Amino acid sequence: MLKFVIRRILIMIPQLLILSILIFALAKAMPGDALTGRSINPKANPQEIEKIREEMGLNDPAYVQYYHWIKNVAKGDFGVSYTHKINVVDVIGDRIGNTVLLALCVFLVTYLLAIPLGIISGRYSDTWADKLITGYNYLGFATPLFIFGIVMLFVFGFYFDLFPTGGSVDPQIADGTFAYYVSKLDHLVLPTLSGALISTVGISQYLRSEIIDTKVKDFVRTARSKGVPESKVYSRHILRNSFLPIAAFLGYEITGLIAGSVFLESIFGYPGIGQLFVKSVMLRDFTVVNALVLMTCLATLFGTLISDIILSIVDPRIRIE
Amino acid sequence: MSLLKVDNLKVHYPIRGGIFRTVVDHVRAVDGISFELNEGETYGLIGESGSGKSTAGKAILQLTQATNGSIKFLDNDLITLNKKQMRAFRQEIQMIFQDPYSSLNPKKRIIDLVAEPLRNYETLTAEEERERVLYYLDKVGLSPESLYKYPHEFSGGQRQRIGIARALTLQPKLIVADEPVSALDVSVQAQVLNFLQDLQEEFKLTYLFIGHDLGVIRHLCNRIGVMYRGRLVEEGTTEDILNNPQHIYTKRLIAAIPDIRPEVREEKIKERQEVRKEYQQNASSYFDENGRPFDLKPISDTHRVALP
Amino acid sequence: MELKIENQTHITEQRKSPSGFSVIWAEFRRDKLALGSLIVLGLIIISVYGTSLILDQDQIVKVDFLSIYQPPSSTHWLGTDYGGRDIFGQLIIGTRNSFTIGFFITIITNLLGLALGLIAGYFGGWVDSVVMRIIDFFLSLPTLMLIIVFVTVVPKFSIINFVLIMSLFLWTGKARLIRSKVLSESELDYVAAAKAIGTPNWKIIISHVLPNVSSLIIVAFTLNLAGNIGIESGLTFLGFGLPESTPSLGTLVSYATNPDVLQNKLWIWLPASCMILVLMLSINFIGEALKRAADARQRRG
Amino acid sequence: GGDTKTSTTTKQIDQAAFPIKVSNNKKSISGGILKYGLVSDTPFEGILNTVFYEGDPDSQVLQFFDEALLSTDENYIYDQDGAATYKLSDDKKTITLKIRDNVNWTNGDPVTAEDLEYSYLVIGNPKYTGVRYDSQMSMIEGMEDYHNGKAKNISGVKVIDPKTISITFKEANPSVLTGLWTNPLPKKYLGNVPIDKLASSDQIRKAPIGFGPFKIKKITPGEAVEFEANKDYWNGAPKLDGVLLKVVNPTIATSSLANGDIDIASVSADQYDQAKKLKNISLIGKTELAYSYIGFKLGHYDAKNGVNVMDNPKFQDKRVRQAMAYALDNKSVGEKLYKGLRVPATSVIPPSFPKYFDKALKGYTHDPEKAKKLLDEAGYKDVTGDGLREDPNGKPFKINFASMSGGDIAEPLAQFYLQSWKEVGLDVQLLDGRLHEFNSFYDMVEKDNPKIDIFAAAWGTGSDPDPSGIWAKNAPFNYVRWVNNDNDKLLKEGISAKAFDEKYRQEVYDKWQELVNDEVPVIPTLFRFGLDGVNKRVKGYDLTAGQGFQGHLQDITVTSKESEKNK
Amino acid sequence: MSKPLLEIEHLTTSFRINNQYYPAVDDVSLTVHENEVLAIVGESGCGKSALALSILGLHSNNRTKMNGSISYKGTNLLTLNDSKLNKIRGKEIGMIFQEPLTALNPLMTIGKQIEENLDFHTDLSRSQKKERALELLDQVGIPKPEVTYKQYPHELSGGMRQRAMISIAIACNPSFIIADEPTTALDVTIQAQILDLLKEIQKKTKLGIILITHDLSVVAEVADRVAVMYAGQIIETGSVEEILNNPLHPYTRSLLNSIPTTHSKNQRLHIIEGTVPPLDKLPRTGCRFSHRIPWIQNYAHENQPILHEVTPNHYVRCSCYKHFHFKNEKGAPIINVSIKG
Ligand SMILES: Nc1ncnc2c1ncn2[C@@H]1O[C@H](COP(=O)(O)OP(=O)(O)OP(=O)(O)O)[C@@H](O)[C@H]1O
Ligand SMILES: Nc1ncnc2c1ncn2[C@@H]1O[C@H](COP(=O)(O)OP(=O)(O)OP(=O)(O)O)[C@@H](O)[C@H]1O
Ligand SMILES: [Mg+2]
Ligand SMILES: [Mg+2]
Repeated sequence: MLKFVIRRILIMIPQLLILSILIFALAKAMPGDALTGRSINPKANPQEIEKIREEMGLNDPAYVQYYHWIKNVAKGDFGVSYTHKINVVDVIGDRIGNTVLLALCVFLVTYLLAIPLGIISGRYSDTWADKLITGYNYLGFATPLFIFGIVMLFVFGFYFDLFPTGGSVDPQIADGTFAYYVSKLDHLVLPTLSGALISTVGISQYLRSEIIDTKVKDFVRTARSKGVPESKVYSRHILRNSFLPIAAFLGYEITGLIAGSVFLESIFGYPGIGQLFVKSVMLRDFTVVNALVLMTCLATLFGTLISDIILSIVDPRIRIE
Repeated sequence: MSLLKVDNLKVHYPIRGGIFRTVVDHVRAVDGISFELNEGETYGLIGESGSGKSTAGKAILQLTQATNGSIKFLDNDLITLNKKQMRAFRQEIQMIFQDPYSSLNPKKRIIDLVAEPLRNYETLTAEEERERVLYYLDKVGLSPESLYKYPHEFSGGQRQRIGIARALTLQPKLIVADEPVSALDVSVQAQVLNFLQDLQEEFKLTYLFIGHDLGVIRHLCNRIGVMYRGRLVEEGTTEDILNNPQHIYTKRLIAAIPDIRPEVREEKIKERQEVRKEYQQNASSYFDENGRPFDLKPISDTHRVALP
Repeated sequence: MELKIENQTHITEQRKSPSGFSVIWAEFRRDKLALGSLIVLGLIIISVYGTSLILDQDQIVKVDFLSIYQPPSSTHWLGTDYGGRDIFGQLIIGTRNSFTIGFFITIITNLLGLALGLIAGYFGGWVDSVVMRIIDFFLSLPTLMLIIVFVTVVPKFSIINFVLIMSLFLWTGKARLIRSKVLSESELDYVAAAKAIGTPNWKIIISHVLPNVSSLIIVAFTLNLAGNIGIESGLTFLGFGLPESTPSLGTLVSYATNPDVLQNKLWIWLPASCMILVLMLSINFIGEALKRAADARQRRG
Repeated sequence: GGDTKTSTTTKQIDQAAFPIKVSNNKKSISGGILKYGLVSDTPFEGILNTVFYEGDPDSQVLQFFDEALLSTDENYIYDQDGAATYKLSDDKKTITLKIRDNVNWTNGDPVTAEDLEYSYLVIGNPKYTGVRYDSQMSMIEGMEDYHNGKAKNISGVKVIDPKTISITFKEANPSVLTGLWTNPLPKKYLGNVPIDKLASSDQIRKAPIGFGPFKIKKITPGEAVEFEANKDYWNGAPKLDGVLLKVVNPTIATSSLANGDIDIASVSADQYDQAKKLKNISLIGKTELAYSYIGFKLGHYDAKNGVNVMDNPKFQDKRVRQAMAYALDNKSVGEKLYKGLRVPATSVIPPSFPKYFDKALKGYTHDPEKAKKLLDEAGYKDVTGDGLREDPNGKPFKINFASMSGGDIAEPLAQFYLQSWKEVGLDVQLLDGRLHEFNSFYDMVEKDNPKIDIFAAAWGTGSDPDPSGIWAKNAPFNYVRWVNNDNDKLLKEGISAKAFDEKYRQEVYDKWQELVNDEVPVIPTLFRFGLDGVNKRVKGYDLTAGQGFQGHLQDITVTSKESEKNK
Repeated sequence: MSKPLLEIEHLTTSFRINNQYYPAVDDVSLTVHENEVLAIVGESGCGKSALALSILGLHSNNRTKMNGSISYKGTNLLTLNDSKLNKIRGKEIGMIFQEPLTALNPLMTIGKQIEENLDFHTDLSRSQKKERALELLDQVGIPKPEVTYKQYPHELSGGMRQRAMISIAIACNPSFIIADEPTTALDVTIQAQILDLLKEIQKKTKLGIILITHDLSVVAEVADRVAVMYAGQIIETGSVEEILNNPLHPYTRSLLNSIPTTHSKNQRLHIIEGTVPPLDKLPRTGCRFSHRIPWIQNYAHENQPILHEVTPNHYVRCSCYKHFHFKNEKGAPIINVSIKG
């Protein structure tokens, strides 16, 4: 197992390296740099800006810049954000907590919803309940997340005034108090629900078809021939086997969650790394962009690793040496 | 005259592992077998599942890469031939596959399936092609209407006959038949076996017949080789093997064959128990310290056994 | 007891399980929803592509200050947007553009996935390893982020570029799917049989393996197509979408980000949203029917 | 134009549409918390220091707890009402500031002359990477030596006593009264942080101090800042208990105003329709220090010699430029597209400089006939009969137009311009068929990308009326690369010692504005209103005096405990 | 002969194909006694599995219709609801399937799968259950029960899996076992072991067994009585000696004759022409085998063939057997070919 993990981690290195080159090249290919926009102040001195550029190494050949960058990244130093003037790690650190929290909530609620829905519509396929759920799934497929989010925001945030409409916490509440955490949760409700209600769709639909497939497998018939009651046939045989492919894909969920938070954070004014990313692209804050892309990629890779480990635990056919 | 001479043939499949997916070990699917096929005879290869029968057959057709050894067909070593030279021999050796359902492409019509080898090797007009295909279809007893049908419109036996027709179009000398009847019902199996015999006569074919049903092998073959874990443990004429099995594995195999006569039931069970006892007592003397069967040693002109 | 098979005519009462189009057609006849969807989709596509030939895109995206935010009327069937531009025209052209985008993304990703999936699955071994590594690599990428970065990098943001960028990241799933199917197909004896009769590899891939994965491809294609319609809407929302001079369903839907439009000017975003919904649903239903037709077990009894 | 007339014009423009201050006759309650909405789709960066911040969101946070030592009058000229008073030497080269005695940092330390000196030392330091080291900075005596590491101190910045400091310039320049740097840094508080670490230090990011009417109580990074009253504020304790600043997404700003989540927020044009229906807020507005324009690329910037070279033949004929200006209907754009939140620009000095804005200029009003006539005269005629004009040589005359994306209105606006030019027979195309995102746009414009023929952009002028930074022959920001002797002469005169005479300066700038108007190197298109939605419980919010809250923040009150809701 | 355990009467099981029901098991009546092995043989697709699954009601309800009666120890299984059937499934009647790999849950250890049977039919404690499972594994001849107990199906060889399958089926000491082609997927050597094992268990516990197979030699080895199925019907039934030594129905005779034997060497085998038609194409009147023996005149077949008792307990359907003969290459009849060559 340990050997497997080490091997997988070793494989990640070239992956990340390739990605780092790619993302670095892309960042360089973007028109303008972090200093382009400064010229908007007519009094700013262009020679000075040029000097800063020189000093920041923005005029070095790309490979030199890359070398410096990757050398530092290897040490865990992603450089200094051009716009925030502090270490990228700190910029991200300020926000990642929020995003992780949001992603976690979306993730949890998604599965809490998707699994029962999937089970119901898979087990009772072609009944009205299944049709209802499938209908919801179709609608969910067709509804863009951002539209749904906005509608949720206006209906529950503004019209009914039930939930806060922006931010991650009520700023007037002191950190660490009970009310503070309640407020954090309160702020999470709308974005979480919006995200989860949409992302539930794919999983429950997938689970449904897995269950329908597993239902007719031979070993299910064996279980029935043993006199196992129907409910146990499901809980012991069908469901466990149907969850496998979902577990296998758990690791890749991270990419989806990040993409989801980009939208959710923009809609609900929730300060996290999704929003940070969009802004950093717009402001050409390469250090932040690069770091975020690398980080999410790393997170996905670890996600898949964990997912594989989980899978190897649940599925005895997969052996990790 | 020997048509095919297989000498010390080995096929090892690599098992990959480690960080860089390097080869850590091999599956010794075929681990050094030697036998000869004479023109016009039927040679049976039997053995339990996984003993390397199919792999040996595929290696002879160069469908899988042999690791070692030589396969001499009319004195040409097939293993050393390059792709182009091999092309000529492809026509000479053909194969019939086990599963009549998966060995015919379900999306192709019979005419295309049967004409495919012709198209690969010759340029014929559509008319000539049709004639040739019809000729062979007739040989295997299929009606001309079959031409434009799809495989799923045929029964297993008919499909197997289509597969045979396809192999015949290239007028091969040797046909490797890999369990051609084991997926068929007895009723259908009989059809195919009859055909194989008819065609052998008509086209002077030599068969390498792979199977695990001794009844079928016995019915068809002149000589039999018994495989076990990638190696031959016994080889001889059908009589040698059936009436005078020497290797413990062969004995077990023969004892295991159910008899159609209900009255001999008790005898069979006793026989099996005896063989089992013998096996338990001195199986190890039939294998070397690695559990690998010994090399074949002749015990008569026709009969060779893997004894120490 | 020499027995000779005589003419076989009396036994040719064969198992005639229907194939190809007849199965699909039978499935559609059985599934009224799918048939309806097919008709609806056909009508939409014909009318959208037909009408858009007549419509003048320049005229539609022409800014008209005299008719800003007009509700639906006889001159503007679906009203106008904040630039005084006709929503109906934009809807037609937008549907055309979005459908075209979705269609081409689907085509490209499927072709790419097909080519790589065929090669990897058929040859196996190190070829397969390499392709799978590449696929794994792409799967672990933060796709949305990279797409955004790409969009800002391309000098000219046109439909073609957009299609190419999206395709770059979306082919992997298809390649995986097709590879695994090809892998199992290649293990079937008919491939070995074709090799044995001397058919070259490329020919086996094209004429043997490909037709047998075609039903999977068709199903994947339709279901992807449904997902790829309106794929640009999210980017438009984030501010990385197609320019407004290239109307798309995404652009129209994105207008709803303005709360005023969302609440009070339904005519701007609702038709486009419905269009996305209808297109996706009907394509989905068609895809599901095709899937059932391809997979005997799911066929409705 | 004269000063009196000018100011009335300004008032007309301002007040034609919106009041400049809130009127609230209700009785104030004591204390209360004002909820300020920072309208931005991205969180503020949190560089809460005048020397280091770059983004507008940060400056909005800063205004509550920090300020400059000198305050300005409505013309953005320094007056004597701020935390310090000043005196200009007779040769106008030296300005001496005296900080009032009761001006203290919120941590209790007094604001001293050394604090101001320190901010100069930081800005001039070679390690400083911010944007405050500008041309005016380098005009301070000894600054360049210090900046190049040749001197340890700036000879022109002298601390006379703990509360008095003088700054001497190499030449007399009236800009000293509008653009002098007067934001001190709390030296004692920051003193031991190395300069290159300042921007990321906790003293600036987590616990910044100022000497404004409020002080920071709590920062929720990126989303909110809570302020409490600074009872020791030199100009009197503020009447509010505190201010809560919240980042509000632009798409929901109006809705947040409506349900009383925030009391004050800026309102953009696309939200205006909604905002004006709200009964719980009043809208107040003021023209901003900015104008939009369409520029003609007339040449390129010769970086080696540091001069602009006007060498692009395409628009050398000023009749073409004029014609293109006449073709545009900016009035409709302002009224329809911007709902009246923008008005046609007549000059390149915005009316927010009442003194220097030349109200006599009419600018180019919509007149397609005249445009056609001018083009005909210039020889640009449609010889092929396709409705589009060819150049005098009969070759197709294609113009590439670069425009920036951003905001809802950018796209139809660009389309409208194209349409308008097409109406007079000019074939103008959007560069690359799309709008360009901010960075790419400026990247191309700065580098004189030859694909660009004309471009639409905007200038924020800052509070210094001197236009040299954008217009001088050697100015890299002279994006249109317009070179003109009269122009250079007038610009020089505008900042000469003589120009300390206001009258004289006004005349110079009037002449200059007329010159630009006649030559049309750029077509000024729109002046803009900054519009704020203010909850009806807020009393005393006023945009007249200076910028933002400056000068009256401590006097703002609320008249009810809770914000009014739109019900 | 001892008392009947299972009596199937006029069982018809129909499947829905294109919204119409077609019987796959057509009016089948069978009796199995204690300590008896009844073999059901027939070509692929003749309805053997359909019959087996009908007994325990394992067909999916919404696509299947069943008529007739299946009385097990006096209760009609067809009238029971699922929860009552569950009391019988596994406890009273065990079932063994053909493909042991797919018939075992890949994610459960062998031990757990055996214990599952005990879970629902006994109140043994955990350790007792384990003990019982180990005992069962030992009983079916698994060399290291403790190891196998913890293994997963994919870790076992085909023979081992089938043994595990059997130990599941006999876990609760059922009095009846249905084995649906238990050895078809196995090598001959393994097949022999499994058959011996079944026989052995039966001897010990006096089980009634229905053994489904298409291999007549297997029948010869283990069965007491034989029922030959064709196209959903039983066309011949009798003791194993009767059926194998004195087959009457043309189908049975053809079947026996197509088996290659030592004596058939270099001879031609008999072949049965044509195939069993699919369910929805099956003619439901007359002798269903008639189209595969076209040289037997029509008059020879009954219109509604019934089972005739020819000798005691030897039944054969349709009187065409009286006229059946093999034919030579000229189509001329050969009467009464000896069966064992
Ligand atoms: N492509 C392959 N890669 C790795 N191992 C293989 C491959 N093909 C076969 N083997 C292994 O080689 C051994 C011999 O297989 P082969 O198919 O020749 O057996 P067989 O005697 O034909 O068995 P059966 O009777 O089941 O057909 C088996 O252990 C099998 O798992
Ligand atoms: N669930 C079902 N739905 C529809 N038809 C079915 C179903 N199960 C079986 N059949 C059909 O019923 C007939 C009998 O099938 P059955 O599985 O009983 O055959 P079998 O004798 O067991 O054959 P094999 O030897 O191949 O197992 C076949 O024609 C089969 O196609
Ligand atoms: Mg094989
Ligand atoms: Mg069966």
